[in-house]
Formats: sequence, C-alpha cells, structure tokens
Amino acid sequence: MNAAEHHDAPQQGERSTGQTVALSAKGLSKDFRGFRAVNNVDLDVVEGQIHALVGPNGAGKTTLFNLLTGYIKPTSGTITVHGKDITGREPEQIAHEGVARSFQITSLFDNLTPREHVELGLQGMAGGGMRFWRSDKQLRQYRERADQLVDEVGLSALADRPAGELAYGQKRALEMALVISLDPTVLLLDEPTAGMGREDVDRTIELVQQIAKGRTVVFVDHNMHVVGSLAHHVTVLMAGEVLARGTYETVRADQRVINAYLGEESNA
Amino acid sequence: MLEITGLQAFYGEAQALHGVDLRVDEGEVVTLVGRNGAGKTTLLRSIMGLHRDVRGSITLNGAEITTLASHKRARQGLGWVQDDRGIYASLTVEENLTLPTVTHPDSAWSLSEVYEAFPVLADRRRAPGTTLSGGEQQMLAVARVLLTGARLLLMDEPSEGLAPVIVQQIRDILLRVKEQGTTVLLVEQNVKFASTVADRHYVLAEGAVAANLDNSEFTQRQDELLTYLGM
Amino acid sequence: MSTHTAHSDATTAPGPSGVERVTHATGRSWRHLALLAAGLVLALALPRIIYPPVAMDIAAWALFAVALDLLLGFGGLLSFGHAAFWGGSAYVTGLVAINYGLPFPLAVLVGAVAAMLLALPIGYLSVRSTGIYFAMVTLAFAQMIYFIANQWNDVTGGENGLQSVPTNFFGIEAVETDSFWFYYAALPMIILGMWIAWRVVHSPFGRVLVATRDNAPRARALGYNVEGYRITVFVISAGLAGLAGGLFAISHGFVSLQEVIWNTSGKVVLITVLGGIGTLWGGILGAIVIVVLEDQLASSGFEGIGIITGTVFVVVVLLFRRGIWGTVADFLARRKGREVEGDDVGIADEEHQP
Amino acid sequence: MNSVLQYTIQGLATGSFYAIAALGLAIIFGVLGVVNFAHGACYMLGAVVAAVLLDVIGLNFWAALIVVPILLFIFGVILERGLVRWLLQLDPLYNFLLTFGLSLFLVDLIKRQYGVSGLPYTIPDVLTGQIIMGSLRLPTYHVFVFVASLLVCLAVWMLMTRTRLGMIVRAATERSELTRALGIDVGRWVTPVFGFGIALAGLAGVLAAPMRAITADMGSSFIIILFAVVVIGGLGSIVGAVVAGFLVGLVEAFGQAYAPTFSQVAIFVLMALVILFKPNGLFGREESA
Amino acid sequence: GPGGDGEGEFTDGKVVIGVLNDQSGVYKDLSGPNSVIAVEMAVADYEEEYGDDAVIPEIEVIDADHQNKPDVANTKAQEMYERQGADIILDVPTSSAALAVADQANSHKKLHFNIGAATTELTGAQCNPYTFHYAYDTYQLANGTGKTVTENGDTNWQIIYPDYAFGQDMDKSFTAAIEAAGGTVGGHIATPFPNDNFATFLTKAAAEKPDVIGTMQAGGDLINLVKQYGQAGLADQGISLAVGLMFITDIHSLGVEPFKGVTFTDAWYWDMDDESRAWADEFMEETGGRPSFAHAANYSAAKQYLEAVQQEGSDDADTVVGHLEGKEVDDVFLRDGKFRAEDHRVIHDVYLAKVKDAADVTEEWDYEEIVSTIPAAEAFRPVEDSIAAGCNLGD
Ligand SMILES: Nc1ncnc2c1ncn2[C@@H]1O[C@H](COP(=O)(O)OP(=O)(O)OP(=O)(O)O)[C@@H](O)[C@H]1O
Ligand SMILES: Nc1ncnc2c1ncn2[C@@H]1O[C@H](COP(=O)(O)OP(=O)(O)OP(=O)(O)O)[C@@H](O)[C@H]1O
Ligand SMILES: [Mg+2]
Ligand SMILES: [Mg+2]
Repeated sequence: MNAAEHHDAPQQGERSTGQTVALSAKGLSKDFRGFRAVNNVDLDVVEGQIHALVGPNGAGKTTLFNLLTGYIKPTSGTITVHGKDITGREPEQIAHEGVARSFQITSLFDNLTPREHVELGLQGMAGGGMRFWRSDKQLRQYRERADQLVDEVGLSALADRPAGELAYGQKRALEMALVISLDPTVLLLDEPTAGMGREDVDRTIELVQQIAKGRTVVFVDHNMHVVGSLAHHVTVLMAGEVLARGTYETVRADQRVINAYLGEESNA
Repeated sequence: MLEITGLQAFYGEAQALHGVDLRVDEGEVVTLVGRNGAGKTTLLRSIMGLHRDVRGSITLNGAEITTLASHKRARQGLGWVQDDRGIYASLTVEENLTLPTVTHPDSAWSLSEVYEAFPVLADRRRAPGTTLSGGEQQMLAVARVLLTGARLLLMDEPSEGLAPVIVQQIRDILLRVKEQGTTVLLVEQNVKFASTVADRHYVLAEGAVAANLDNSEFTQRQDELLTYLGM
Repeated sequence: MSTHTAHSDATTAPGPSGVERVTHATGRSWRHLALLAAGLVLALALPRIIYPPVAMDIAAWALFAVALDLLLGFGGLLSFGHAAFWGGSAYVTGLVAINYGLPFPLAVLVGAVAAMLLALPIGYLSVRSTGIYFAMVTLAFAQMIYFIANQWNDVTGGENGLQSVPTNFFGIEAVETDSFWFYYAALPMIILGMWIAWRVVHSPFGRVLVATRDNAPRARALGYNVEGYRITVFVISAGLAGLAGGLFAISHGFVSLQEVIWNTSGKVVLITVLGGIGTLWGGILGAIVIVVLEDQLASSGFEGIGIITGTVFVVVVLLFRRGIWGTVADFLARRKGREVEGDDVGIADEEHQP
Repeated sequence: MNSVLQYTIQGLATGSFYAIAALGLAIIFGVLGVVNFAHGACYMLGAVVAAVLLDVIGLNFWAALIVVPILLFIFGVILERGLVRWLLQLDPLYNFLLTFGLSLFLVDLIKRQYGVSGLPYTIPDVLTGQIIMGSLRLPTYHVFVFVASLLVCLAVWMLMTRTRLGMIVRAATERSELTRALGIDVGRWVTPVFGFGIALAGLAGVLAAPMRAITADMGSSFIIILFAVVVIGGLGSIVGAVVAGFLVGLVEAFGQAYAPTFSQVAIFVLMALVILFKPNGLFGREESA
Repeated sequence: GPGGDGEGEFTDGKVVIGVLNDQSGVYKDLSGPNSVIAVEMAVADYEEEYGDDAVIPEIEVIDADHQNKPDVANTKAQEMYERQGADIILDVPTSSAALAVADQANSHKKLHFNIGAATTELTGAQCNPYTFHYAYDTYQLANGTGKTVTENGDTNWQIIYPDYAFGQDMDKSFTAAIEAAGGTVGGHIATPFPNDNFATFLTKAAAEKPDVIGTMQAGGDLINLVKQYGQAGLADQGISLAVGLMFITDIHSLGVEPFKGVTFTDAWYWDMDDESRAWADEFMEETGGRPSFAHAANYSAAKQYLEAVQQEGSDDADTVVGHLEGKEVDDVFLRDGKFRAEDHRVIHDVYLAKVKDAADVTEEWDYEEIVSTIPAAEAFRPVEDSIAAGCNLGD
C-alpha cells in the first residue's frame, strides 16, 4: 500500500517531539455496494493542530468525515479519539467524546432561531436534554453564552429569526456557532467557507483560528487561500487513498498533487 | 436575446428583487456577481419560471415569457444549472444525462462528447446519481444541460465547491460553449473565474443592478468592487 | 421518507407538523390562563351538557388524542398503531380490576405502566424508521397485538371480550354506580395526563424533541441520541394513551377487541388531525366533535358512518390542515393583525423537501 | 412432499395478489411519494366492480380483466386530479391521511350500496377444476393467477426501468421543479401514473374475485398486510414489492400449514426481523449518512 | 284475560322497545334495519289484536346502530334504559356487544331479549335475571348439524374452525355432538380470524380423506372458504361440506351455486309452512325481501313481550320476567317454544336445512330445503349443562 510509504516521515518527526495524537484512523475503508469510496486510509491528527483535508471532488473527504463521526460505519479499519477506540459508535456518542462536526450542505433546524440553536448545542454537551419533567426555562441558563456565540459569528441582529429565513452565508455562520457551542476538543469542518463572499471567508478564517486555540481542527476546503492561511498540516486524498501529506508548502510543491488536484492554480 | 425590465420578486411579504433591468445579447457570456443574498439565485429562478411570485417583464428573443410554464421556457432554449446541482437519486448517471428534452439538436452535445470531457461520469454511468461526490454532481449538472443544446444557459455558481482542476475544466467547457455561440448568464462568486470567461458583468446589490461593467473595467475596479460589495 | 430520497447529508424527516415553535412567551400568559380557565369550566360542565357516559368517552378520547399529538406534533412520528397501547392498557386495567378489585385509579395506573412496557419493544423497532414508514410499521405491530388479543382467549376473553369490569372507588357508591359522578372521579386522571403532556412539551426534552423532528442528523451531531428521544416520547405517549384506555375500560365496564383493532388507531389520528396537529390541545376539540358525531349518527338511522367520518377526514386534510385549533388560532392572530410568524400553534403547510 | 408443493403453489397464488397490489402501491409511492392507504379499498373496488358488471351487463371474467382496471384507472385519475394533487407539495403524511379517510368513505359507500354479505362471482369453465399430476391436485385457478401475475409484474418492471417513460416518471417524482426546467411536462405524467397504480390494485381485485369473498371489507386487512409487504421489500422498490409479495404469500401458506394460529403473526414477525436488520427493507436503498 | 280491564301500571305512561343492532356492519343484512321493521310489525299486530282492550297506552320503538362495537352498544343501551325509557332491548348481534348489553340490563333491572348473538355465555356464566336468549346459539347449531349429519351417514369428520372464542366453542360443541351420534372427528384445524385464504387448510383436511368437512367459519370468512372448497374440487372427491353457522342472507348474496349441497342448521325458514309463509309475505310487503330467522325472532320477541305486558297489565321488569319464566308458547317463530326459567334459554324447534340445487330454485329467496326438524327439547343445551357452566338464577 503506497499510502503507507510516504506518510510516515513527517508524522514520525512530530511524534518524536512529544506531540500526542488527538484523532487517528488506521486502515479505514468504506465500500458502497462494491464501490470503494475510502481505501485503507491512515490518518493521525496531532493535538492542537489545524489539519486540512484536500483532494479532488469525489476523493472521499466527506465520506471520511462521515466515517470519523459515526454517520456511516467503516467496512474495515479503526478510529480512535485521544487513544480511545470509537469505531462503530453512534454519532451522538462520538460527539460526547468531544468530536464535533459541521456539514458540507447546511443542516439546521429551520424552525429554531440562531439563539435556540446554540442553546440546544450547549445543552447537548451539558446533558439534561432528557429531563422531560423539568421546565424549559432551564435553558435560560445558557442564554448568556448563547448570545455571545451568536454575536461572535456576526448574527446577533438575526438572533431571533427562524433559521429557515436566513441567507446561505448566514446559515454557514450559524453552522460554525453551533459547532463551537459543543465546546469540542476535536472539530471537523466540512467546507466551512463554501459559498461565502470574501469578507465572510476572511472572518471565518479568523474565527477558525480563534476557536482552534487549544483544540484540534480538521477541515475540508477547496479554497487554497483558506487552506494556506489555516492549515499546519495537509493531507491530500485522491480516489479514496492518501496521495500526499505534509505542510501546505510541501504539499503544494508535490508534483503528484499539482497534477491531480491543483493544476495551474499552484503557479498563480 | 434576453431582456429583463423592472423585475421584482417576492417571498411572501419580503421582496428579494427590487426592479432589475438587464439584457444579454446573443452569443455573450455575462456574469452576475454580488454578495450572498443579493438575489442572484432568485433572478435565475425567475427567468426559468421557477419563482413565480414576480412583477415586471422578461422577454426571450423578443417574446414575452413572464407567465410561461417552465417546461415551455426550457423548450424555447433556456437551460438551467441549479445551485444545489439537482441530481436525481433515483436515476443513474446516464439517465440523469439523457433525461432532459433535447431542444436544439444542432447545438446539443452528444453523449460521447460529454463522456470525453468528463471521464469520471463515464466511469460511473450506471451509478445512482447522488452517489457521486459534490463535485462530480456539479459536473453532471453542467454536462446535462449541454446535452439539451440550450441556447441560453443559466448557471448558478457552477464552480462552487469544486477542486481547482475541475474549475479549470468547467471554465474550458464554458469557453468551448461560448465558441459555439451559446449565450450564458452565469452567477459567480469566484471573481477570477468570472473575469476569464465573461464579456460583461452585472453587479447585483440588494436586489437591483448596481453596475454593468465590461471585462476591463471589471478587472480594473476589482479590488474596489471586492471591498464595496464584500465579495 | 428518507429512504425514498436518500441523497443529502441531511435526510430530514419533517413530520406534518412544523412551525410549532416552543416559544418562551411573555405577556401572553394571561391568554393562556384564560384558555386554561375556559378549559376547566368546559371539563366540569361537560356531563351536564352531554350524556355523562358520552362525556366520559370524550374525556378519554381527548387524552388519547393529546398523547398521540405529543408523538406526532412534537416528535414528528405518526403512529397508526396507538390502539395497541390504549387497548393493551384497557385489558390490563380490566384484568387487574376484576382479579384484584383494586380501586380504579390504581388499576388504570397499572394499565398505563403495562402500556409503557409494551411500547418499549415496539418503539425500539419502530423508531428506526420515520415518516410513512413509521406509520406503516406501527400499524403492523398493532395488528399483531390485535391478533394476539384475539387468540389469547383465556386471558382476554377473545371475541366476547372481558365482561363485568368493576368500578371500585373506595366504596363510594355514587361513583361506583352513577356515570355522572364517575366522570368527576376520573377527571383528575385525565387532567393529570394532559398536564404530563404539557410538561413534556415545555421541557428541555421537548425542545430537543422538536429539533430531532426537524433535523435528526444534526441533532445527532449535537450529541443527542435521537433514537433515545424518540423511544422516550413513544413510551410516554403510550403511557398516556394507556391512561386513557384504562379509564375507558372502567367507564364501560368491559374491554373488547374493538380497543385494539386498527380502526381505533385510525380514529384517534382523525381526532388529532381534526383538532390540529402540533397544537397539543386540539385533540380535545377533535374528540368532542367526533365522539358526539358518532353518537348522533348511531341513533340517526344513517347507515354507513364511515361515509361521514371519511368525508370529514378528507375535508380536514384538504382544507383545514391546521385543524380546528390551528385554524381558529390563526384567524384570531390575523384579526389582531399580528404576524403569523412564530405562532405557537398549528401545523405547517411547508413544502416537503425531497 | 406433495403437500409442500401444494402449499407452495397456494402461497404463490396468494402472493400474486400481494405482489400486484404492492407493485401499484410502490409505483404510486415512487412517483408521487404518496402511500395510498386506499389501496385496499381499490382492490376491493376491483372485485366489486367485476361482480357488479357481471351481474348487470354479464361482463365475463376475461373482459373484466381488461375493463375493470381501465375503470379503476379512470377512478384513479379523478382521485388524483380532485384530491391527491393538492397535497403533493406537502409532507407525504398528508396524503396518507387523505387516502385513509377516502378508504373509510369507499368501504362504507360500498356497504350501503351492495350490502355486507358479499357478491356472487363465477369464472369461465376453463379455469375451474384442478390440474392433476400424479397424486397432486392443483386448482387450475391458482396456477393461472400465479402465472398471470408474474407476467404483469415483469411487464411493469420493464416499463419502469427500461423505458424513457419510466425514467421520466422516476425523475418527476424526485424533483418535479427541476424536471420541468429540463423541458419535461411533469404534470402530464403524474396523473396517469397514479391511475396506473390504482388500476393494478383493481386488477388484483379482479383476480381475487373468484376465490375471495367479495365484500366491502375485503380490503381492510389486505391493506395492512400490503404495508407489511412494502416494508419488507423496501418502500418504493419495485422489485422489492414483487419479491416481498410472493414471499409473504409463502410465509402465509406455510405458516397456515404448520403453525396456523400464528400464520398472521408470522408475517409481522418477519417484518420485525427485516426492520431490525435492514431498516430500509430487503431492497430498500442504503441511506447516505 | 286479566289484561282486559283497562289501565295498568306503566313507568312513564308508555312502553318503549329498543332495537339495538348492527345497521352498517356484517350483521346488517341478517338483522339490521329490517329487524326494526319486524318489531314495528309486531307492535302493529298487537294493537290490531287487542284494539281497545290494549292496556298499553302508547308503544314506542326506538333503534340504534351499535356498529358491532361493544362500547357503542354499551353506551347506547345505557342511554336507552336511562334516558329514552326503554323497557326492553331486542336483537344485539355480536357476542361482546350482547354481553355488554346484558350487563346493562342487569344493572338497570330492565329487560333484554337477545336474538342476534350466538354465545352460550348468555345462558351460562354471564346469565342474569333480566336477559333471555331467544333465537339460537352455538350449542344448538352444533347439535343440529353435527348430530344430524353424522346420523345420516357421514361419520368421519374434519373440523376447520376460526381460532377465537366463537370458533373454539363451536369446535367443542360439534365434536361432542358428533361423537355422541357415533361419529369421529379426525382433525381439528384452527385457522386465523379473520382470514381470507383457506386453501392450505382445505388441503390439510382433505389429505385425511374425511366424509365431511365441518366449517365453523362465518360471514366473509365462510364465503372465502366455500369458494376455495369449490376450487379445490373436494366435492368431486366425495368430501362434502357442513357449515356451522350460516344465514339465508349469505346464500342470497352469493347465490346457491357455491353452496351446492351444503347442510346447516337454521333456527327458522320463511318457506317452511303456511304460517311462516304468510308472515313472510307481510314482511316482504314492508321490506321488499324475505325475512331471516333473526327478523322473525325479533317479531316474535316483541310480540311475546307485549303479550306478557298485556297479561300482567304492567311493564315492571320483574313482573314480566315472572310471567314469562316457564311459559310455553307457540307463534310464527317459536314452535313448541318455552321460556326456560332456570337459565332463560328460550327453546323451540330448529331445522336441519340443505341448500337447494340451482335447478330447484323457483323464486328469489327459495334456497333451503328442510331435511329434518330437531325438536325443541333436543335442540338446545340441557339445563344441567347451563347450570354447570355457571348460570345461577335459582334465587
Ligand atoms: N425561500 C425563501 N424565503 C424567504 N426569503 C428568501 C428565500 N430564498 C431567498 N430568500 C431571500 O431572498 C434574498 C435573495 O436570495 P438569493 O438566494 O437569491 O441570493 P443569492 O444572491 O443567490 O445568494 P447566495 O450567493 O448566498 O446564493 C435573500 O435575502 C434571501 O434571504
Ligand atoms: N452513499 C453513497 N453511496 C455510494 N457512493 C457514495 C456514497 N457517498 C459517496 N459515494 C461516493 O464516494 C466517493 C467519495 O465521495 P465524497 O462525497 O466523500 O467526496 P468528497 O471528497 O467529499 O468530494 P467533494 O469535494 O466533491 O464534496 C464519490 O465517488 C461518491 O460518488
Ligand atoms: Mg464533500
Ligand atoms: Mg444563490
């Protein structure tokens, strides 16, 4: 398996400096009715780093995300978070292990306001959602923190509008707020800037940088500007397999990556 | 070819378009830029007859089409690539491609031409449409409309979420389409992409046309536009 | 639903409900109080207006409908098999009353607990699906319960039913023999059941429930065990249905297969839809209309009650999807010139996202 | 051994009704996203109309096989135009409820009109009697029903998967707005497809008429079994509907032979097992995450 | 008679007869609206017969549809007794509904004559002082058909019965009757209920090569079974079919063809003699159809009740019951009839009937041929057995 060959070098180096691995996948594969979307992928995400996952369309990035967060079950391979095996767990259990994700296609509760979204996220982590005998005034305890988060992503003016009425960019922002509300140790962001204007993109970059402090982030993005400004480490996927890994600079100089993915833009 | 005057569009009580005036001539490639929520998608959907809560006038080749049913507009040569791609889960890739009515056989691409341009699609022709990745679906959506031979393509952010190589591929295809004399109205956020394919640019802000620039003006004023429009 | 078009990351399964936004209303509490008072007055006056056994039927069906709406309107799950719990509890209540002579409130509670136990495995299997799939699966399971009740002769009395279920009430004869007084003895349990439903909706649990209804995968990503919530609400709903079914059994003094047959599941759905999905209290109005209508039709000499109830169903679904409660609330809101946006009642006419 | 063969044929004959009717249910669901609760009532109408036409104008069985489905097709068209269409844009549960109300209406209407004790029906002599092979006696009619329904299922499957019409129909189901924008007049197809699905239910009814009691209630428990069939097969799966239809027929026959008391429960146990291990049914699509 | 002298005692100045039955479900044809008409005929006949001598100031007939739902029956019965002043409720098919109404009769101390239901519980464990069981029951059906068919030479039986209370009851009663008559039951095949597919069961039964298959199915299930019996060609193999419970309305709706040669027990047949035919003609004028035994029984029950009231000059339930207990009567329905005091079973002659060949049918509703008459004393469950089953009216 050629993926194994060119992956060990940088990783070994990092490990020897005493950094711990927050999220790790070993030999992960997924078949969809005979079609192998993810093939024997090894991935180690070092704690505290921002890790980008890039690759051509259909490389298997979203599928990998879905595997890591339990939305689909791997055909083979194992996944660990902070050393704990979570293979085959349900999404909500993985969330409780401190792994939060956003969705490539916006996925919100159309009838809830941004504030209610965030309250829901805060409660999800704090537990207590099952308390059907208590009053929902309980949720007020999260109000302050919720307003703060909504403000951080620039939605305070819209805090009380149902999410269904927001424009796309605003929804993406809310998506971010929701992910942060889970206060995760590991964050998986699927194309956080897709469909955003430049101003929003820059704000999102800032936001990601800010929330990445003390956290581990894995994200997918096609915007090389975003990848370049954020990622400490890049893994390039191609046809379900790892094509290359390393820093942004090493990866973008890799000829295979240029051929398969970046094309002429790398010279631009 | 396409002429729009005083177009207003509504979502219930909210107004998304506040009197858009715009024209696209035969053979032109025109982009529509503007920040999120400016109303670009709404405009395209209104032209296509999918958003019907509108006032104003839309004419195609001089004929009023404001109230025409959308399948009839399609038959008059309008082709639409929707922003969320619109791929059928219950159809295979090939069925997705062959589904639309071929309206202008002379300008229509053939299936083999499409497969040549997008080899991925050929590989997965028997797979259900939505098992393709986001980017593959985008290619499928573009390819599909090429097969109909539509004379005026309405494309809503075809480069969104695509890998740079694929974006280049789409751009090449657009250039090829343009060469064939097909007219294109393109919604685009990617300014660089827009400036390499288009002749003219409409800047949409808050539901109205804020500027109509040709390519050189557009490139010149790019930075100003970017900050002004927040793109 | 999601199986039909499984194409996006978010295979949401919206129930027919929709805009029920559990609002934290301020300043509207006086309206709620007025409504509550009106409801209580109605509940107290009912057996004076309507023949007491019929009034009792209304109360039981109303609670049954509220239980169903808890599941349908807030969990987005349409159960077409709730008769299993209403009837299951009725049988258990009847058996307990006959064999142990418990005072009826206790017997009914035992019945309700039994319904909840029954709901556990059925719920476990059913909540794996949503939308229409869920409706069909629950219907099929209820039919299974029906077959069992029919065949388990020695216990259920089969076709003959359980006859002579006693009404024991601490030796208070008025309640035990007079349906007028029985109504007042049973009413607190009905109100208790409704209060539980209200509590559940307006709890942190209720909030999450609505979220799982609107977008289950997303709720999962927020760390919520969606199936867990669905099973929980299913079991609570079954318990409340059981409470209603047990009271019904006591008030009639017998239990028959009628309580577990699928038409009973259909009837409670009709009542709920007529009252207004996602309104919680709509079922009360629905129960008044349907129970009285059926009672009248039974003595009217009109053959073919289904022609009327079927028509009512069709008309409501076509023209008054928000049900009586929703339509009235809507109308009042409009008249007051208020925006209907964010209203706390009614069902959505939202487009179904494929 | 003999009896096993005999039970198999009986199971397949019963399964024929399930398969054809479930096919109609699956197609309607596939195209309109509607689960037609009135499908049992339409099956009943098929049998009742056949019986009434025999009585009133002497329409024989062979003619009924053609005429009755056509009449039900028309009925379906009216139903779609008049009622179902108005709810297509909404959550599919609304049409489920609508058709539920409709089935209450239809059943009691037929009761009022034709009583409750059932209607008589006779079939051509060719189909009476038994095919005798050694010690095996197979009712001719059972064999006929099985073969006929197999052909119908095959034809429908080809129509849906191999023709452009089938493709349009599937596309329109899924994204009617986009399909219009691709130049296809969707509205033209929805109605006939609904009618077609109803006609299949009617056909099942005609086929059932000679061996079942023709009463207003004949569809009431049928529809519930039908639901179990589509849940087992996978809702919206055409192949699933047919395979599960025959499968349930066999389960019923063998259940009756070896554990009669539990034969009906057996169907639901099968269903429970299927949803336990394959929540989307045997042929349902795997959900994407 | 004692009633001749004018005014009697009447609770509210009138006698109210409630007819509570199924007007929209499976028993609609058997009893249904036509039972109400039969009762009205009885009232008219009473008024005509006594004219000015009638003691009852006013007679009112009310009716309701219980839709075969026991809870509706229960509420309606309660309403009839309490609100509408019913003195007696008639008919009430469907066992569960019947038992519920009997219970209401008992607690209201008002009368109930049950006609439409078949359960022997009404004269067994659930019997009560205010309820009489009038027309037929499972024991009588089994005894009639099982015994007579066996005695006629078909001794080797297979029984197919629906696996619920009624069917199990019938299976037991039939077996007892057959064995008492010297026959054997080779197999008891339980089937689900309701069920529309009997092919497998018939195959199983036929495999044992019996003389006769006895089916305890009723209604739609019976029709299913009869059709599938025809298709399986069992008649050609010399296996005949005896039916536990069948009504003339079943034959009417399907025609005689499918039932060719089937034997069953009927409590009464409209064309059995001149008296019955005369009444059936009257009935036909009113309704356009011929009466089922249930219609005749409703007529008879109303008539006998009014007669008793007339005799006693009172509608007091205890008085009427006292009058009826042990009374022997003969009317168009009750031949050699008697109101048994011990268990409130009303006994009378019943008949073993055979469905006519199509060629022998001369007019509409001409479907049955009476094979033999089973005398009242033999037709019903002996009193000892009722008491053994738990009936205790002896106080
Ligand atoms: N279904 C809807 N209901 C209400 N308002 C809507 C709806 N869809 C869009 N809008 C509003 O109409 C305006 C224009 O939206 P539109 O989608 O056309 O913008 P856009 O320019 O395409 O934005 P983007 O770049 O994010 O795609 C926005 O303010 C949006 O909030
Ligand atoms: N549910 C599924 N069934 C079958 N194939 C699938 C399914 N989901 C994804 N695939 C296939 O797996 C491959 C990887 O898809 P994935 O969505 O992970 O790509 P991606 O890297 O996220 O691409 P993009 O950047 O375009 O979103 C694609 O070829 C896709 O067709
Ligand atoms: Mg992706
Ligand atoms: Mg847009």
